[in-house]
Amino acid sequence: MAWRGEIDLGTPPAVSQAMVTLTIDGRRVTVPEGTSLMRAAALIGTSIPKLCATDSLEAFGSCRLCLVEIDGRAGYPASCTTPAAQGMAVRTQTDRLKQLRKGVMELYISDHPLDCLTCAANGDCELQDQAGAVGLRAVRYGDGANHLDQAKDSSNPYFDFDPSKCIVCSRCVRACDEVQGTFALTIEGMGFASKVSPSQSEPFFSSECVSCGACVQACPTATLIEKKVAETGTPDRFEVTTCAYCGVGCTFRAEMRGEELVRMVPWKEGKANRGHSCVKGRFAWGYANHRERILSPMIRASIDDPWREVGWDEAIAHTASEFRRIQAEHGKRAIGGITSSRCTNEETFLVQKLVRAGFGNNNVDTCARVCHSPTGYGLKTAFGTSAGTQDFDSVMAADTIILIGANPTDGHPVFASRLKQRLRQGAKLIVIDPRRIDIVRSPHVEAAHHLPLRPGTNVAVLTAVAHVIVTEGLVDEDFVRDRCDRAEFDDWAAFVADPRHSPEATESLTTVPAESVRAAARLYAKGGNGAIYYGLGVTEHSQGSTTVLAIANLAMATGNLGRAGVGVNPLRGQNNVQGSCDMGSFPHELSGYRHVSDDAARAMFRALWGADIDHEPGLRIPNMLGAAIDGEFKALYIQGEDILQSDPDTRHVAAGLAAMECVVVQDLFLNETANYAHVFLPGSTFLEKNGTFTNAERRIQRVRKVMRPLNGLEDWEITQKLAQAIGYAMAYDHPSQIMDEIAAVTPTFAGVSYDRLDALGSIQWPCNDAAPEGTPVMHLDGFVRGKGKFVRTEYVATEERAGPRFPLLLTTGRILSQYNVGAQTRRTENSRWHDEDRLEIHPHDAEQRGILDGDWVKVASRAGDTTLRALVTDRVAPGVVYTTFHHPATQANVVTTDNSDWATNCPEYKVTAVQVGRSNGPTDWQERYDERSRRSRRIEGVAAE
Amino acid sequence: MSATTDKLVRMVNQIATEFEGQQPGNAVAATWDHLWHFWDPRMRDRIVTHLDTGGEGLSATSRAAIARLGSRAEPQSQTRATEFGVDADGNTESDAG
Amino acid sequence: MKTEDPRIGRVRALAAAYHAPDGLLPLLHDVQAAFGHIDDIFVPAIAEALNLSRAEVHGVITFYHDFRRVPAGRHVVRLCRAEACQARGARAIEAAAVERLGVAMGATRADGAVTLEPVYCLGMCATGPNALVDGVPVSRIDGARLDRLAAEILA
Amino acid sequence: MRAFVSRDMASVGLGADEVAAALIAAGVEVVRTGSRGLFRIEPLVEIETPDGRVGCGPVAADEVAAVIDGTHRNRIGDVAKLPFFASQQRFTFARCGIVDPLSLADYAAHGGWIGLDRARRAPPAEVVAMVRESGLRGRGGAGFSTGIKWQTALDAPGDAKFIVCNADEGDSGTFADRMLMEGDPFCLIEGMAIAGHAVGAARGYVYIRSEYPFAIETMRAAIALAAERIAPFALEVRVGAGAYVCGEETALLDSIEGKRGQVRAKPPLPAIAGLFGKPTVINNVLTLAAVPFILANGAEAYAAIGFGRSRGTMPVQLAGNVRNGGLYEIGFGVTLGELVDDVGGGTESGRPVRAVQVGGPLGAYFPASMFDLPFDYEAFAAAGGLIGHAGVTVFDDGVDMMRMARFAMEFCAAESCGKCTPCRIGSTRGVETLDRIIAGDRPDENVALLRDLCDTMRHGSLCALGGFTPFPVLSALDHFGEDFGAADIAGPVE
Repeated sequence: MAWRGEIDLGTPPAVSQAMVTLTIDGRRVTVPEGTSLMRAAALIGTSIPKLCATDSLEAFGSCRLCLVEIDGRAGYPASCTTPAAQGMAVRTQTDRLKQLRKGVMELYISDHPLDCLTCAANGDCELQDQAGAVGLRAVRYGDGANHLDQAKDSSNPYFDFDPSKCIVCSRCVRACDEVQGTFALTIEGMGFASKVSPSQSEPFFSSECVSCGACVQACPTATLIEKKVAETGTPDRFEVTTCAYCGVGCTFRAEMRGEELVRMVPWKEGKANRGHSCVKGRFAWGYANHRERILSPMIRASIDDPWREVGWDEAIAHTASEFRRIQAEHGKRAIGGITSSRCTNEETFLVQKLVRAGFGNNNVDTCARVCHSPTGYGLKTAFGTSAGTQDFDSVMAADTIILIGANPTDGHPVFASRLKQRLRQGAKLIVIDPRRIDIVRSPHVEAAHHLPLRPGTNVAVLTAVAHVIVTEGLVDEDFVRDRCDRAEFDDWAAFVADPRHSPEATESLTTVPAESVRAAARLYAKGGNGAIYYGLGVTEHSQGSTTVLAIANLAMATGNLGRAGVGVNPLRGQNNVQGSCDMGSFPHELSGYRHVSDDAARAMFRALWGADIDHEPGLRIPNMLGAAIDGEFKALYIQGEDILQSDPDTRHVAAGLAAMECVVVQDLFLNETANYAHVFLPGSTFLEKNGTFTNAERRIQRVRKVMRPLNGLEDWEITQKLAQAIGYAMAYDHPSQIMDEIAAVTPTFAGVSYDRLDALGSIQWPCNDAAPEGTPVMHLDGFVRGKGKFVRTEYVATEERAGPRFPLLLTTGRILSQYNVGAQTRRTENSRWHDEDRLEIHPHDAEQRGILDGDWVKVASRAGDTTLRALVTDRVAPGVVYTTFHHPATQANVVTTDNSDWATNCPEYKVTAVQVGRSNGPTDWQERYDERSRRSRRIEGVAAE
Repeated sequence: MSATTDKLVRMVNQIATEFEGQQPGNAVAATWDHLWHFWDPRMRDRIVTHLDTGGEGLSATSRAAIARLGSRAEPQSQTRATEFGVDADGNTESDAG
Repeated sequence: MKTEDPRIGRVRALAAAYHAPDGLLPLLHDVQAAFGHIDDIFVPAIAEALNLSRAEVHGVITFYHDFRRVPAGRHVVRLCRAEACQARGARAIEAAAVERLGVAMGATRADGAVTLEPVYCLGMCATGPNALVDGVPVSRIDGARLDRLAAEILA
Repeated sequence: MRAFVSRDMASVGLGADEVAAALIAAGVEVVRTGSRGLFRIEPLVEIETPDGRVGCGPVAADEVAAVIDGTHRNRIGDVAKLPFFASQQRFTFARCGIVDPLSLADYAAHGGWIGLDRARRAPPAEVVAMVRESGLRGRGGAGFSTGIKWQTALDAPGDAKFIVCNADEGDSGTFADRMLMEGDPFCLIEGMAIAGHAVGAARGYVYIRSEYPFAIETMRAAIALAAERIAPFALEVRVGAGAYVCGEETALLDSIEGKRGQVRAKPPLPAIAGLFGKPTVINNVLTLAAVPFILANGAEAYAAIGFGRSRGTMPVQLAGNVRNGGLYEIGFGVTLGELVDDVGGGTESGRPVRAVQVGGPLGAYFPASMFDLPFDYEAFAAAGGLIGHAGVTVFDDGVDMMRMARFAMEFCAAESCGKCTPCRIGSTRGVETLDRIIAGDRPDENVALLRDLCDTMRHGSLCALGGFTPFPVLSALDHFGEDFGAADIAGPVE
């Protein structure tokens, strides 16, 4: 689409339903009450000059350019801060107004460099535009005091801050406050000396700034501008696409000059991010042309040999022949595939189709296994559908928010910003997390209750909350009567009412004060709209599914379902983990959630796909590796996943992979799993493909190709070639055709097509005849599938118990700047914020072991050990330690055990009994591993780095 | 006992314990239903063989459930998580987990 | 961890009396009263106590004339510069004060003896030229009174 | 023997503490009061005698003996009979200078709390009606009807409401707020308690500028003493930090909220969404201090005095080069000339009066030719000026009006909050342009530029600081063109 700036209506939309009618320059216009005159004028094509106003921020009224005249009112009110009123007669263009605007602009330009032609914002600067619009022809003030000598701050890797061009409109400060909620910017000083100041006049990089880019987007001049724009010049076209990082699913305008991506700017019409972004989506897309990216296929006979670059045909043919050989020698079920939660719906669908129809077995699984599979199991059991019940907008109508097992300011930053907005409006927050995560207390936000529970005791805490709700008569009787299964509720109510589930009885186990549990329960039950948001801190436990059931119980018992502001909301980790599940990536079910044992379903797919479908469930990832060790599983096609780094019990994964004869990795870089691969097929980034992602609120959004794939093929094309090579015909020309097939077999996708996605911008499934435009909030007037079901949630302690040998409990998580295994973000400037994983340890535990902040420490569990540097902090409770797994060097998952969720085998990352002690450097396992991966990355003819 | 079998024993005991908590008196049927719907044939065969060769380490509920698994009959669904059929109005459950 | 400046602990103690953001100005007045100025290193503790960002606290400190980020002289003379005092000869007194006290307006003497600052009106507009000398009002300032003042301050 | 000596900051500046100490040393019981408000006779000592108080002033510390034995050269007798005081109508300042500011008994004995008790017996709407009928308008300078403001706050929904007293009296030439807070603090407290009852506010703040240490100390003590009497209404003092702009009501609210004192855009009006976003009544000290009289004596008694739409009395402050500088509370309608020449007695220097600035640093300069102007909001506005906080600053013929015009821009540049462009950048450009005129650099061009700049500031600025700075600048240019030496200086004041 040809480049054009987004229309800026100047002020946010009014919320009122009442309408008012007025005339502007003689033309009638009707707008909601409370709409500014500026916005009303813009809606009928009259753009009143403005500089401090922009429709993502509240009206501020400081530049004074937008003055208008109103009949019957003295003076020249600012149109941005004057709401439209019934019968007003407004004039936006009079001689007096022209004179005043010229006077204001003359003052602006008297303190502004006149270097437009060489300025980074040349052609894309509101000051430049408005100077033209008001017809400024001279500045008569001569050389007076000015800010032209201000030093430029280039400390942030992605954008420059040049105060000499600042017009002190405060849009940056307000964006940081109102949109992002970090309050990292202020105006220092007063009067003429006023100056934008990060924190205490520090360089942006070392200030409180989290580099979300909102200020750069809000800045009307070149003061805050992307370095890439300064380098390349302004963009000339754009495509709207969806970010490939977390499950929020922010949509962006990818702005390009020719084929070169210049910048990613959040798309205002994006319904998930509403025009906001975080450092990853906004800036960390440079990995697409990072030097370590592999662009041509490679094969090797043994994983000890160096790689050999080959052409696509040879690589595909070699892979196909190996797969056929192995199936011939070891049976049809000796090979399988893993779909990626970071590839598109279309690509995931194709991989599981290749396995079921091409390989003829059901050995396909997805990394969703390792994050939210308990969500699917739990919500399907309770509500009949297994996805989050609300849309992200819904948080703005919540009065009480429970956040359990999630750290949104790091893991889902744009959602966190909207949550903080709501909290600043007065909503109450309850945080249930072993760590004092940032949102418990950060500027202008403070949790009403923080329940710092012992890791692994979620079920006990939530059952205690349920105990309070039932025994203190806080149940929403009407909701339960009308919409839930009565018998099951009565059974459940009796169960939780048992004194052994009381907060007092469980306090010694959970370490959470009973009174806090009671207060939190009362607030959630009676504090207005109650919404529960949860993440991997709920699912990645041995009772992950049970915890999801407990959450569902609370929502049903208090009637917090079926309207805006409430609900059970899984914060899914990756950009398409929801989609990869919807596409049927699990071994036991076909796409459309039909169990493989269902003869009718298999008949339908045989007719559609022209191939017999195995009637038995396939192997899950942990069981594929187990079978490989047992010599029964020989080949694996892995698309866009690095199971060696992301899956638990790394030694077991390594052993499993090493036992296979043909491991095929399709990814952007030689990841850790590729150390054990025989074929490497270079993948394409989200910038180089068409497709769709489905975010955590079930919103299907388009990914649009911005540039030709550097590796030559989009990922779905690779899978298609592989299918053809093993003799299974696939002939798609464009992903839209794949989506049409998905819609045909997936009831909740029935109404989805690329045309409709382009028309509506995005669709939240289910989208079918009953809901042609999708379903923002589910279960509106009743549960989709019959009644809500209550399930008893008995606490069962995990086998991972702290004991004399392993006295501390390790839990894991994420940090803002890095993403998942860091494959992408480590290859961008983001590493300057977080270049190594650190072990957070409480001062008491550190002191006991003679550990100082920054020391090298060894973390050992019954599964293995690794070393990393300590970070002494009281953010974690005594007895609890914490780390992230973004950097392969630390191999955090060597330590995590093979414990997992009873229902879905989702690994228990969040609880591992460990011992921590001083260490003098990497363990020998790490050294052997580093040596091994260095040797494994050798490519014939390419100098090793 | 191979590592894999040991892992399967721990898995089935974990499932059995959970259903003893969730559905007292119906844990055997629920465990059987779960294994039938979610385990791969090799895993099912391996655990049945293990039961036939003494079933070391298996809990009582696990033993009863695996016994039924061996009978190759198809279990009645004991929880909505194992209901995969299409209901009257063409809607299927979505199991995005 | 390098040891923390002991004054920061005392700032935290002062801050404990305030909980919400509207406690910022009262707290800054308390801190300046206790230490004579508000050192940049106090800002994190102040921000933490009121759950504000360091940027917000810095923005407030640098906005108001009263708050100093560096210590003042041993004595502080705030000479009124407003119209009523000008009508009674304040301009001449200001020039004389600069000369007698040996310090520019708005600055602190090199030896730290005195800080001379303008103030716009002390509310004694019929008996100027006026000044606040270490918080004590001094009116009808003339050459003689300035001499006595300089003698006391520079003794 | 009992003597009364003022503890007012201006009196102390003139040596009142030393006089009091000397009296005490001489065995006299000394009661410290506020100031009566005529600074020529301070430090004033009033000795209590069977037939009333006998005043002597000004008195030096070493002359107390003469005061005690009645032979002091500056013996006045009954101070109240001085023409300066006799011709006043002290509705608000009746007790100031007479009572011990921190004596609840003194306050009650002089008519204190009658207004509050009467108000609390009446429904809130009735109290608001009385204030409206009294014709009381904002004494801070805006002149907005106090009754209507209170009615808006009473009608506005809100789970909490606030009463805020604007005691940031930063205008040069004004000290009435300071005098009242130091001399009769319970009067202000009573007025705020009445306002609290009238609009349903349980909490009030008094925002006092940091340049008034005495007023801060006295108000805090008085609030503590009166806490029980005004409960459940609760008051708290908040101290400013040297920013003149915080005299603007919304900047003041931001300052109380712990923020930079930047001016908010309106709407919303503070009466609807003010402090912490709740309905808030913001009034000046003098406005709130006038309320007890109205409730005690009825709206008609207050409305009977005045001129045109300006009802009731205005505590005028005579300042600068004036013989009888001080506090002169009088009904509206008195002329500027009567105030400066008759009441003020002309200049202290004995030189002829050349210019008078009314309304502080943002007020216009008036030449003697305009002394027939009656003290009335509308009349002053029509004459291109404003009453403001009723500070009247007198200059003799030694004044250089071009320098005063420059000072107006300099003051605006020093105190601009920096939010809006016309004031942030305009004030600095104004000083630079006037410097060019002073240096004789292209005076015609630069005077024309100055007028354009004033037009941009006057109509573009977000608040009165940038918006009214053109009043002193243009009035100096138009009424005292001779000081500017420029040929073409004519031009109306808009």
